[in-house]
Amino acid sequence: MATLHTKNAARAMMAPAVIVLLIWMIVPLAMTLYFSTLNYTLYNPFSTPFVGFENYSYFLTDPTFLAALANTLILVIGVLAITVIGGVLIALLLDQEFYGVNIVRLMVIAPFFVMPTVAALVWKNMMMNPVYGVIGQMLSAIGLTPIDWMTEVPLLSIVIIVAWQWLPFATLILLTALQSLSSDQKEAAEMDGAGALSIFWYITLPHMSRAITVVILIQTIFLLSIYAEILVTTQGGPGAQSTNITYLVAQQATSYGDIGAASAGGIVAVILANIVAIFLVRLIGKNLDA
Amino acid sequence: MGQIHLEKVRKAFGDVVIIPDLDLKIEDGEFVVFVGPSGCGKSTLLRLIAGLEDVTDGQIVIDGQDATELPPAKRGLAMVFQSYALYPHMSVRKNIAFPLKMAGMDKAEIDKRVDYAAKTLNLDAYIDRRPANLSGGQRQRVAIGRAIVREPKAFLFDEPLSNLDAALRVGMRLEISELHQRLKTTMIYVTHDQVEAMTMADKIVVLRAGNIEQVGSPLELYSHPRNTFVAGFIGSPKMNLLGGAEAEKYQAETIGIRPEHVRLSTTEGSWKGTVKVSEHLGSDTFLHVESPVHDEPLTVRADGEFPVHAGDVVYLTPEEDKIHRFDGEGLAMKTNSRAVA
Amino acid sequence: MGQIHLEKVRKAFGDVVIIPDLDLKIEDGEFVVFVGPSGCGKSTLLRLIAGLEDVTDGQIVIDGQDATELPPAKRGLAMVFQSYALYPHMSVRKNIAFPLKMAGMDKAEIDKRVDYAAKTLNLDAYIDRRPANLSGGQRQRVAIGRAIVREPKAFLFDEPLSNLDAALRVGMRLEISELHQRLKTTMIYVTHDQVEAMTMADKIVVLRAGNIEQVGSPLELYSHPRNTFVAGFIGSPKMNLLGGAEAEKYQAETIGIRPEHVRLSTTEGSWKGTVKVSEHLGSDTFLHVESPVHDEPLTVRADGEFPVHAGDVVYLTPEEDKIHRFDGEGLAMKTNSRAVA
Amino acid sequence: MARKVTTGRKIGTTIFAWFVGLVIFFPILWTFLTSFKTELQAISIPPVFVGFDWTLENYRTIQTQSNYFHFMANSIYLSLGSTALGLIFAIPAAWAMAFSPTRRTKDVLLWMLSTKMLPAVGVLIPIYLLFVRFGLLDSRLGLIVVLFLINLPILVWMLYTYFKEIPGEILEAARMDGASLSKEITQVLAPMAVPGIASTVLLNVILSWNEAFWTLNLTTSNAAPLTAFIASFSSPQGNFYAKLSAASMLAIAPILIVGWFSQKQLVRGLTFGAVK
Amino acid sequence: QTTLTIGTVNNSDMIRMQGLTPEFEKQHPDIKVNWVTLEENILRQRVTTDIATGGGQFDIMTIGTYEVPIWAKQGWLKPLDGLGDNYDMDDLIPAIRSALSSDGKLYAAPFYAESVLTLYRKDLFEKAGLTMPDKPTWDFIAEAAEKVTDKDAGVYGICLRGKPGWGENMAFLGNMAREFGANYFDADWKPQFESEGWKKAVSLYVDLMTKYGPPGAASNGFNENLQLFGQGKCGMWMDASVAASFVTDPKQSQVPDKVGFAAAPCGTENCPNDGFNWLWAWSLAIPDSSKKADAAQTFISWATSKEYLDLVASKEGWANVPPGTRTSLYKNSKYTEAAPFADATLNAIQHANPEPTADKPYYGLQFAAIPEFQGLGTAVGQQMAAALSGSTSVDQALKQSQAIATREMTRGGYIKN
Ligand SMILES: Nc1ncnc2c1ncn2[C@@H]1O[C@H](COP(=O)(O)OP(=O)(O)OP(=O)(O)O)[C@@H](O)[C@H]1O
Ligand SMILES: Nc1ncnc2c1ncn2[C@@H]1O[C@H](COP(=O)(O)OP(=O)(O)OP(=O)(O)O)[C@@H](O)[C@H]1O
Ligand SMILES: [Mg+2]
Ligand SMILES: [Mg+2]
Repeated sequence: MATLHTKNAARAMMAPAVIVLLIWMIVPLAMTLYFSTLNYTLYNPFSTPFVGFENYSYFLTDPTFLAALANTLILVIGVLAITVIGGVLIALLLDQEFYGVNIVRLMVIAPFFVMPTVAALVWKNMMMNPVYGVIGQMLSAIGLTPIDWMTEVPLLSIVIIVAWQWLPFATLILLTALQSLSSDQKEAAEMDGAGALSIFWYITLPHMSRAITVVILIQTIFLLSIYAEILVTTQGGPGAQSTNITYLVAQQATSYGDIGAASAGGIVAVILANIVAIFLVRLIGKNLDA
Repeated sequence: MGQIHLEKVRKAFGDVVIIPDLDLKIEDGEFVVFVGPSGCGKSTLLRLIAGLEDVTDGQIVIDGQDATELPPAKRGLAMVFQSYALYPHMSVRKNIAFPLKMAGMDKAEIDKRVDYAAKTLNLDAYIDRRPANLSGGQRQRVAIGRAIVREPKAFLFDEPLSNLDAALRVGMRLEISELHQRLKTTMIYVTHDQVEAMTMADKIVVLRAGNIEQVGSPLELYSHPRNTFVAGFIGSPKMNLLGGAEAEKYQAETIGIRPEHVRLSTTEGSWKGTVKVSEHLGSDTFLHVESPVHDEPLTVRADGEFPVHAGDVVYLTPEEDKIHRFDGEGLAMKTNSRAVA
Repeated sequence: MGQIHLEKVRKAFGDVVIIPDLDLKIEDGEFVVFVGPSGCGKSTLLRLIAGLEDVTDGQIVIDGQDATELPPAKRGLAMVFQSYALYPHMSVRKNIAFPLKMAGMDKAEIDKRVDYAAKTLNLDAYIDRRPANLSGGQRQRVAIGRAIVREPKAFLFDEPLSNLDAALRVGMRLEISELHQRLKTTMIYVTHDQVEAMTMADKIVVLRAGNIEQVGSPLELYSHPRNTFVAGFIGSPKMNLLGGAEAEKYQAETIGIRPEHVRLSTTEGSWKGTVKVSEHLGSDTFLHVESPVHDEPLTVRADGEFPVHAGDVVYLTPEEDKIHRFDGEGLAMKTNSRAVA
Repeated sequence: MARKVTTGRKIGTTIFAWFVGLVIFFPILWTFLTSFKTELQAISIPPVFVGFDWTLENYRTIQTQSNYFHFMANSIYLSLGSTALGLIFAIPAAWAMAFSPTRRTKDVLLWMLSTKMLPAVGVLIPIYLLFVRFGLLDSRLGLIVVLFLINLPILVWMLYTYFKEIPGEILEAARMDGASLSKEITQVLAPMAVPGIASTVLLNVILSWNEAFWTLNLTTSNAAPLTAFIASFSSPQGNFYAKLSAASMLAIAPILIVGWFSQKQLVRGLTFGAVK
Repeated sequence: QTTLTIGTVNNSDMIRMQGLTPEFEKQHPDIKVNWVTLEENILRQRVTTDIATGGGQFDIMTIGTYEVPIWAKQGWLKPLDGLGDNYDMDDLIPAIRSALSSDGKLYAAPFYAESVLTLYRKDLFEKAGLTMPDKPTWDFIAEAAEKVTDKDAGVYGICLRGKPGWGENMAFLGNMAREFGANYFDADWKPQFESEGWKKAVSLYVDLMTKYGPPGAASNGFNENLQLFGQGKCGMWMDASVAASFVTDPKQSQVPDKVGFAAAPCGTENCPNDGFNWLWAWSLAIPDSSKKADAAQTFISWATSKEYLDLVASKEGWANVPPGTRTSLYKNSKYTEAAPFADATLNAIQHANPEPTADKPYYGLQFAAIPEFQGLGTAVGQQMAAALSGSTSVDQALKQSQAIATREMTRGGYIKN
């Protein structure tokens, strides 16, 4: 597979994708970097004096910045935990023999097709509303006080909504992984005297580790930039309890109209994302030989 | 101990009967080889014994105790899979230790046994590697290691060498034979390799479509095949089976003569023929000879180099006393009577 | 035409030199087999000839024309891959027609050629099936069909039979040999199967670590191995190689004797030994005998059944004129002189 | 496969699995039911499940208020357009990565994925300004390009992992058979990878369909897809649960149905080479 | 033919207007109207981005009294000087007209306007033996809230906005703080959140809502409260005057005939504007970038005219005409009969005066018409919601708010240091 000819061809074939992505990354990034040094607000776009690092110090000293950072991590980790653990369990369930397995499968994967905004609207209004929401009404029906999700546990609410959307994704990948486990290995373990739990722990779970890594990688990419769900439900509040970095940046742009600060925030977010990326690459390096 | 008796064992997948009523006694310490064409039920039978499949009917008795309903783990058998089924995420040590860990054995004892097994199988040097970093032969040994640490009542092997290359296969074959001599544990071994079956077995079980065609020692099967199926199946290259006039000479429906039991000459003999293909291995020469006595070419083996080539005329003389006679149903006939001709 | 000359061909992957300076002349119409241990560079060499890899240095001359820089498609060679590399989404017909279509041949001519190839290879019945619905042997034939329709200058085969089971392998081996006899096209064939190499080749090229150890006809290699490596590599079971006192008797550093060239007796002979393992195939008996003359067991073959078993004492007598002598560098020595003793 | 599952156990599993499935599916089911209620029934306490007067009123209202089919057509254009464009770029790139890998292939792949980590809002204004400059605002073309770019990394990765499964020997065989590079890709690789490409297409269509940031910010009406449609029903003044439900159902129904019908494909492709 | 693209919020009056466009197109066959209806937040984000970057996507934008002065000052809006002779600009309620004008030129035409009202349940008041005064005080409200509350029956004494946002809870709280005599900023643009008035207002608000409010009040906005009130779960509700038409509509409400209307409550002796500290008008404006300004003016003229009111009345009944923009509407007996809340609404709007005063440097009542207010107000709103949900104390929330606001105002260059 490796003559000079094919190597050159390969380079040429890769070039278009790499180039467009490079442009897509560099042009806005350069503009963002440039804007991040200007005092540029949407309400006065004509006078944009150069202010150096002021936007950065403004963004980084934002009293909600640290909270947003923490929330971002909680959001990502929380959703990952729910989807991976839930995904494994549901995958195990779907791998069993039972009546209507196909229908249950369809029901389980359905949330994956729902737009994030719709998911957030439906959950916020029809599930989690303390008075009209189904959850609230069910709690009332059994004599409990309904939880006011969006104010009492705003971050958890968002984690739940996002996890609901991503659970099918995790489930599908993990199910495929599960089904690809050779029956030989399970049988060998059975012959070796392992019970169902031991088989799961020593054989099945390690077998799925690669799939789990992929789930983590892909989801992290999407979870770092959660925005619509927050906008629709809590708008980052109460206080900054459910503000993540992305939302914080968005707020600079949309509610303050402060493009300078938003750009600085964007750059900060890119740096943070890259730190996460490096971490992820470390994590998956051995598990994902590309 | 490792006595395994199958009594009227029957296995059907849905409506398809794979094994119809099979009886088989395997005595303690025997090396039993199952052979048979692909799909005849060898693996299924092994899996029934292991407990990885339920029998549809009948009983499996291990050491005098009914094991039909026992789960695999409780039968005290160890299995070596064709794919080896090593645990890819565990080191060699952990792989071998796994059954012991599952049995709840204490750490020190496990280590002792694993080390011993590893030494026996020459695996010490690789003990911390993962299976992915081992060669085929080494993997095979790990699979065996995992089986022997448990000191099982019997070993079950399902075509354990079929994934190895020819040279390695010879080596591993000898290793398994030696292992059997050393451990004296019952072994049940599935293969479709002639040489393995002949060289390793104390007892060969020839299966066809779930039925036992013949059970016996390798040489018994070689010298006295019970029917044409076994005759054709055991021995390589295959026995030449002739019908028609030649068979009638021997008052049989079919006669069989092995390639190594035909004398070759370029000048004279019973059957005249033309060489279609000649294969010169140095140590042997195989000739595929077209002859009026049979519509398919006859295979003949000569020791050493026999310098004939495609198109040459040769004469073949079967060794009279090595001729096998079969009746209309393909069953072997008692004595090898001389040709009347 | 199909003359292929490799001149000072060198191949390195990065810093690792796989093939250091190799010269080889393959004449038109020859059936050349490359053998050698795994990883020695057989496939690499074949791929260099095919143009699927660039040479690091040197020239590949096909029919007198420098092809070193030509892309695979322009070299006029056809390759049959180990995995067959059939196009799974195309029918047998389309698979075979593909190279012709790529060459821009017109429809009618393509059909004619494909039909002819399919008939030749007995593929007519499957012509509209997809590869997935074919057996291993049939797939193999399709791969060959795809190669022959192009009427290439030479065929390249990379272990084409290694994915088939033993029985099928024998059949396909014969088919390829016949094909060669019929087409008389140059064929280069990679294998690690002794029997294939010996039976099919006009000329065997033995490779070790990218170097040619010996080139010659199968019987030449069998009878006159140039060195201990070739001696040990050609022939199955392997030649016994002995050093020390026994070798000195023959004024050599090492002597070699093939298992089939040792006479066996239970009563008398040159070397006394104990049977370690005995393998009774019916047609042959292989003994692994431990003897003071050598620290590893000696392998001996007896024709037919030789009724000894592990632990029995046997006597071995090498056939004097079949003894190979090697010097300190492992090179064969001219004449087989008698033992002095 | 090996041994029998007892009927009792199977029934137990069935009940439990259905329960889990229904819990997960419930929000969608509830939305579906609500979309057929009147506004007052939609917020009635206790909630009614099926015993209400099913009405199509909400759907009718929605259709008179905004032209659903216009939005849907745009969603289709955008998701298919960006996917088609994506394939044109991704297939060659994935071919190169899978069949002529270098030491940097993995880095390039991860770099591509990392471009997806840019927070979109951070670059909204730059992109908006560029769109103004090039007159791409509210044009399908502009959005197709943006959606194509944001999904390209995923596309390349999926195809790459899929192509890697295809034995290189087959492509070499094609090369020996005289196929040019473009024939090698279009006549051998692509047809063989059809299942993989199909699932890639499917995932990309879903992601594009559901993309709600750029589609909202860069369109006005001509190119506005269903995400904009939903934005006009998400919390108007007054009671809106029933109408919101109906609009939600309309927005997700096409992709949900497509997804359900082709879930096998989706599952196969989604694994991103996670499963060997 | 000209096609106008109109960006608008998805409020019911606008949707009704959208439904009536064919009438307009019939009258003006050369003009086609293309509606872009979006949820309020998204619309605001879209139009702001568009107008600030000169995107030119819209010919008419629906904006409020907050944006008009700011955008007019930037020169982003076209003055509406071609509305036609029949338009009768003098008929616009003066407070509204002044809120939408800059330097005497009208920059946006009001489509509907609102102030704040106290809505209450007459039946529950009767049962509790209470009478709602014309001008209630917060003391009375607190007392009434306590008496009306009956949590077992699912009735909460008072419903107020809690959802964070400058146009959500801050609209109400800004208003309430003013009723206690406090502003957002002092004459030097120093934020005033730690002043007495704010403390009193917010403490009372949190206190009332915790004791007598519905669950989840911190996420209740206009709609949630409307639902609650419509289902008879609220004793009182102070909110935008448009609420009146919804709660009296039998299709949307289960208590259409049990609602009473009163002025917004007062916290201090002489509260400014008689407590009516809220003025909002959704208005139609033309961005300077529009190339179809003439057609756009034609449309605006139609949509905000008296004739349009008649048209709605003829199709949907008088109760449904967009309120609060024209004096003549409130002189129309057909309207006042059909809309029991008409007087209260007019009264509220007429009393709301958004002009700057000596101690209030900004334009606007429940908001300050400066660009920074949107972000600042929302951030402060988040603090208030946090206080309401109990995750922080009122003092702490106000202190935080003060800090946030000071930071923003300093960055905006209002506060010099
Ligand atoms: N789970 C199953 N369900 C249905 N049929 C099965 C199942 N397992 C095996 N069979 C069938 O039973 C028959 C015997 O299969 P088995 O694997 O035992 O053959 P085998 O002798 O091991 O063949 P091979 O030499 O190819 O391994 C085959 O026809 C096979 O198709
Ligand atoms: N693309 C490559 N990059 C680096 N090393 C390679 C590459 N391809 C082959 N090699 C190395 O070159 C050597 C020769 O490989 P080759 O495949 O030619 O061996 P072979 O003789 O065909 O072996 P086998 O009998 O196992 O097929 C091996 O050591 C192999 O690891
Ligand atoms: Mg089998
Ligand atoms: Mg090779």
